[in-house]
Amino acid sequence: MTFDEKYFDIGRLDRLSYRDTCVHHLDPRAKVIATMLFLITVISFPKYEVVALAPFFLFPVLLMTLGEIPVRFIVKKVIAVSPFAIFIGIFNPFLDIRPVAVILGVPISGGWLSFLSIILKFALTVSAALLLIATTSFPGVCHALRRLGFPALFVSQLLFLYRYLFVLMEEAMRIIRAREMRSFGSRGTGVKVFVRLIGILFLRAVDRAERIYYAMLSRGFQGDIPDLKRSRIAFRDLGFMAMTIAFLAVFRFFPITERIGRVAQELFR
Amino acid sequence: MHMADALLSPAVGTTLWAGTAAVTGYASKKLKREIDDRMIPLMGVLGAFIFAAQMINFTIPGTGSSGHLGGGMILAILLGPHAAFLVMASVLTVQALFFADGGLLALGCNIWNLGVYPCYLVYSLIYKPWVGESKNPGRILVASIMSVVVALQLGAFSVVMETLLSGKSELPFSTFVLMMQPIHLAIGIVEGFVTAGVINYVRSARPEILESIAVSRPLGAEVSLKKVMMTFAVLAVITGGALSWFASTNPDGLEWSIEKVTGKGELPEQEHGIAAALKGFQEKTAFLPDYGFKPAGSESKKEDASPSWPGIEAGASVSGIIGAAIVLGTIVLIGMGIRVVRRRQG
Amino acid sequence: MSHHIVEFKNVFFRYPDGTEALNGVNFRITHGESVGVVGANGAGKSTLLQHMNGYLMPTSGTVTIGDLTLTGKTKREIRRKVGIVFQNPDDQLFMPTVFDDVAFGPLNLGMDEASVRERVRKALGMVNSLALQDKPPHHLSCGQKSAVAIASVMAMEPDILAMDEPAANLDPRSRRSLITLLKTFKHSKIIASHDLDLILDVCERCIVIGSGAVVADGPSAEILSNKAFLEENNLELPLSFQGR
Amino acid sequence: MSHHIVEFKNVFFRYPDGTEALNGVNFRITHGESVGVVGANGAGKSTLLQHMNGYLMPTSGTVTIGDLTLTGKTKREIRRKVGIVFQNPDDQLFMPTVFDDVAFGPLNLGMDEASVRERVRKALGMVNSLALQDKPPHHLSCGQKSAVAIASVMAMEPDILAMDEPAANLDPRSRRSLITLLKTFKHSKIIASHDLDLILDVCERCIVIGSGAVVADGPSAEILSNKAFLEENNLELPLSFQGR
Ligand SMILES: Nc1ncnc2c1ncn2[C@@H]1O[C@H](COP(=O)(O)OP(=O)(O)OP(=O)(O)O)[C@@H](O)[C@H]1O
Ligand SMILES: Nc1ncnc2c1ncn2[C@@H]1O[C@H](COP(=O)(O)OP(=O)(O)OP(=O)(O)O)[C@@H](O)[C@H]1O
Ligand SMILES: [Mg+2]
Ligand SMILES: [Mg+2]
Repeated sequence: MTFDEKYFDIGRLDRLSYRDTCVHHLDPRAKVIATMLFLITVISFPKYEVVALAPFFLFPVLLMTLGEIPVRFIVKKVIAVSPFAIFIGIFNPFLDIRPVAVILGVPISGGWLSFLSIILKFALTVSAALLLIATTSFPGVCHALRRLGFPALFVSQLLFLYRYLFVLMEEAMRIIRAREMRSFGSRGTGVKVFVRLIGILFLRAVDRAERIYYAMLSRGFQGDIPDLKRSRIAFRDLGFMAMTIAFLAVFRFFPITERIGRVAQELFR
Repeated sequence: MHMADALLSPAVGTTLWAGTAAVTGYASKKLKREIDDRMIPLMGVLGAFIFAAQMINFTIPGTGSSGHLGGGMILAILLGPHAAFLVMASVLTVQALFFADGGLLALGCNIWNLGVYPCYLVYSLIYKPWVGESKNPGRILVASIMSVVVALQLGAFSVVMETLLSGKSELPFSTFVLMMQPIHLAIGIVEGFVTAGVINYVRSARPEILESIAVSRPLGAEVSLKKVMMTFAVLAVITGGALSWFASTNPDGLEWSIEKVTGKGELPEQEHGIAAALKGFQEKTAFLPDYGFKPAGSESKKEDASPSWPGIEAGASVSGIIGAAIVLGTIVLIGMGIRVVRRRQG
Repeated sequence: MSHHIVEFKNVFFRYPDGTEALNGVNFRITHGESVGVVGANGAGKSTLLQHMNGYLMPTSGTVTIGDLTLTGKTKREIRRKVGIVFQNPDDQLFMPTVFDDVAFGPLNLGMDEASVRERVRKALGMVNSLALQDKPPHHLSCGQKSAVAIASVMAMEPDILAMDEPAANLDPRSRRSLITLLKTFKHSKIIASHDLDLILDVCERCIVIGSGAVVADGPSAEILSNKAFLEENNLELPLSFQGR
Repeated sequence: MSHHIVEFKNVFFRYPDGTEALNGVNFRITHGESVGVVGANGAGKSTLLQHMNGYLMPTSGTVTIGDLTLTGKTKREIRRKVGIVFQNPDDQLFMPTVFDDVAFGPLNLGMDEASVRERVRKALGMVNSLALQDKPPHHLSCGQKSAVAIASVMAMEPDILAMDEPAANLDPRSRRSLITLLKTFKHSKIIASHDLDLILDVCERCIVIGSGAVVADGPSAEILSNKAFLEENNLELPLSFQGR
């Protein structure tokens, strides 16, 4: 991914989080907890499990459609970050070649199953994380973390990081462009200039932090970032949590998918 | 080398989460007591800086895609260990959330690998003792390279261990290590150069800035080796304890991969414990070609398999595949249905 | 009301790198006055403004705000009285949403939730930006950011308002509404700008800075129409005087 | 000399986040023309300028510079012809001293040392900043930075000069000398600015952008004196027309 694409990507994700849908209106805490439970549930399936993972796609699909998040955007992002997991997983089919099942006469090795399982888990976990941001907004997640007991210092720092992420990335982007404009071919883009560039960016970041600190002081800052409590857990948040937990529990502990398959098979026999 | 959720088992994931949460709490507490207010925006902005810098990373050939411009080391040198750790933790959090780099469960691992090692361990044990108050560029260069290399090696090794302990990958220990360590050696050397370059550049261009940061960093010097070692010992005990607790309640693949790590490098023969049971079970199922066509209702079978491998029976059967297809189809239909209804309303 | 007085007495300031940015600045601004600060690039305008609430402390000389002389101890109190709008709005909008940002000051003043909301509403209303309140600042345009930065300072209801180059980057209409807004602000205000037409519109008094010292101080209409004098100081007649 | 022509044909541009910044821009600038681009905040001026040397590539439509159509392949060559001065001078100055910064471009063009020095001297002289050459950019005032940023682009002797808000932080005299400088620059130039008086002084032709499209294109004197039309587009009469 190029710099611009990366930058615009987070900008886009961020903009999505300011939409106005029922999913966006849920309390951030409920969404954070639900997402964490979802992740743990998905991850807890053993390594050869494939079929039982299918129903879990309902969670991201519901968030995506009810939250009006473009499917293609999420899919593209999931694919963009997949290399590491695929790279590690792709060895399984070659290393674990014991057949564990024969389907319609074709033997299937354990390696392929576990690889497929990694891919499915990957798609589920990554899309869940992206959807958390896309439906909650970064500040929302931060406030949730704060309320869930994360240290205040860590959270306010995270908020500053988020705020200046965009400013500094834009700054970096413009510096790169300026360098590009006056570099021809590979001249001027070596490590030496690169180090200077990083150095300049660093100095500016420090200067900026100083000015921000002044701005904070001039508005009465005394060491604590104040916080207006703006959200309360409502009935619908509890409902959302309860439904998520029930859904996760049912599909984690009962092989429903397979049973559906059997019933279908019976019907068509 | 961000760890990914999909490669993790819950035991490993939650243990490292607990570990990093503990360190985060510790760092916040340390800073809160002694912090200068001006550190709060500084930390946030420098976190954003690390991001921006990592994105420029692409211009250096040979460092791979997801840049990690020795972020941890630069910050530790400039801000001191506690602040640097918090900044790294938030950088990685943003990465997990916005780029899905890693993932939320793997965040614990990633903060541990890329935050704890450089900021606490390597900074206190290598960089600080070596460089001290010295302003000698040569010394800074050598120390930076050493530090970044060691930190990355530790991080890479941890990725190997975390993956193997989770038991989702079949990669033998030795192969995996040989894959990870040398790449990170190369990356480390480049990053070490850049780290030293930036530190030296900043030192020469604006010495007053470094000093003003250093002034608001009374604790940089105060971190003693003893304390660091103690903290690590305590964390190691906690981690070990938690891991073994998880291992005993939910041995999913753990002992099997430990055996793999310590024993033979090639495909291991799994002869005992859960692994053996599993193998027997697989053999039973694998050579029954018409297994999938058995009528439904084998309730009892599912029951006895469920504690450790609830799904293996379903895992490869034809009915499982049919079921999955129906379920996925339904989900897609639900999704499209909602879209259509939405569009009508809108 | 002595607390709206600003007085610089023989103020010198040297940057750590040795640049002598202020070389004996003297002036006194009384309650309700509106003063323009003009001068060449590098004359020391921004440096001067940053002394007004102790971001920079004089190397020698004294700065008095109301009854308080600026020292390390009085800084905090002085900062409540003087609201500064910096040149770059990005430095000033540091909270994740516009609402949070504007609320930051009032919350730090220890106000209760309802009054904070009221203040925020009022301040954003002043700059016609109520609709932006849930947006994150990084999704605003340059001009919108400037407006919100002004609101975030106004929400503190400062006794004295200081602004550094507030109209740079605004389109002509936004600039015009800023001028209208500034005219309605009744407390003391100090505006540093190269936009002499804006100074002429908003400030009845004008201080000309040259090489870190006050070169002229008097009614804007008079100073800003003295062509020869202005040209000596790297300035020129306001464009509206130049005609075509 | 066809190589100084700039042509936009039905150029659309959408930022990856979905903002439609340009919606079918059409114009043609011939050799030696000097064109002002004006419009409200967020109208799309900066976006348009960034198409001139391929920092942004049109989503659809074509941009032609001289004989070359802008594509991934011709970008590099086009960048030699078109020099852009950005809105924020800080983004443009990334080397440790003013001299190094101005020398950066010529050095990358492969010139020998003596000619580089000559170029730097000439470029800095043009903006009256020779005295600053050993200073680090971060110790300059805003206006000084703008001047140096202009010099760093001038040192490359571009065929076509594009400037985004060049006068924003300049003091009136530096602004005036910039105007003089621009008048002496004989090649094609395109200037985006909110400073309508500057446009009127420097550019005989003026393009008004509104919501990413050309709303008017014609002689500056004519367009910039049409009060009703200007006000529709968030602009107003140049100050020198407004009088007192
Ligand atoms: N951080 C700094 N370190 C050293 N010198 C500085 C610093 N900031 C400004 N200066 C110098 O101090 C002098 C006054 O600068 P100042 O920023 O106050 O000028 P200004 O009147 O605001 O100019 P402008 O109109 O360009 O904004 C200039 O010579 C400038 O180079
Ligand atoms: N990086 C970006 N990502 C998304 N949208 C952008 C980006 N940059 C600009 N825009 C949007 O594109 C539109 C045109 O912006 P542009 O910067 O070209 O305006 P402008 O005419 O230069 O305004 P100004 O006078 O304030 O400089 C605006 O709506 C702006 O919000
Ligand atoms: Mg200034
Ligand atoms: Mg612009």
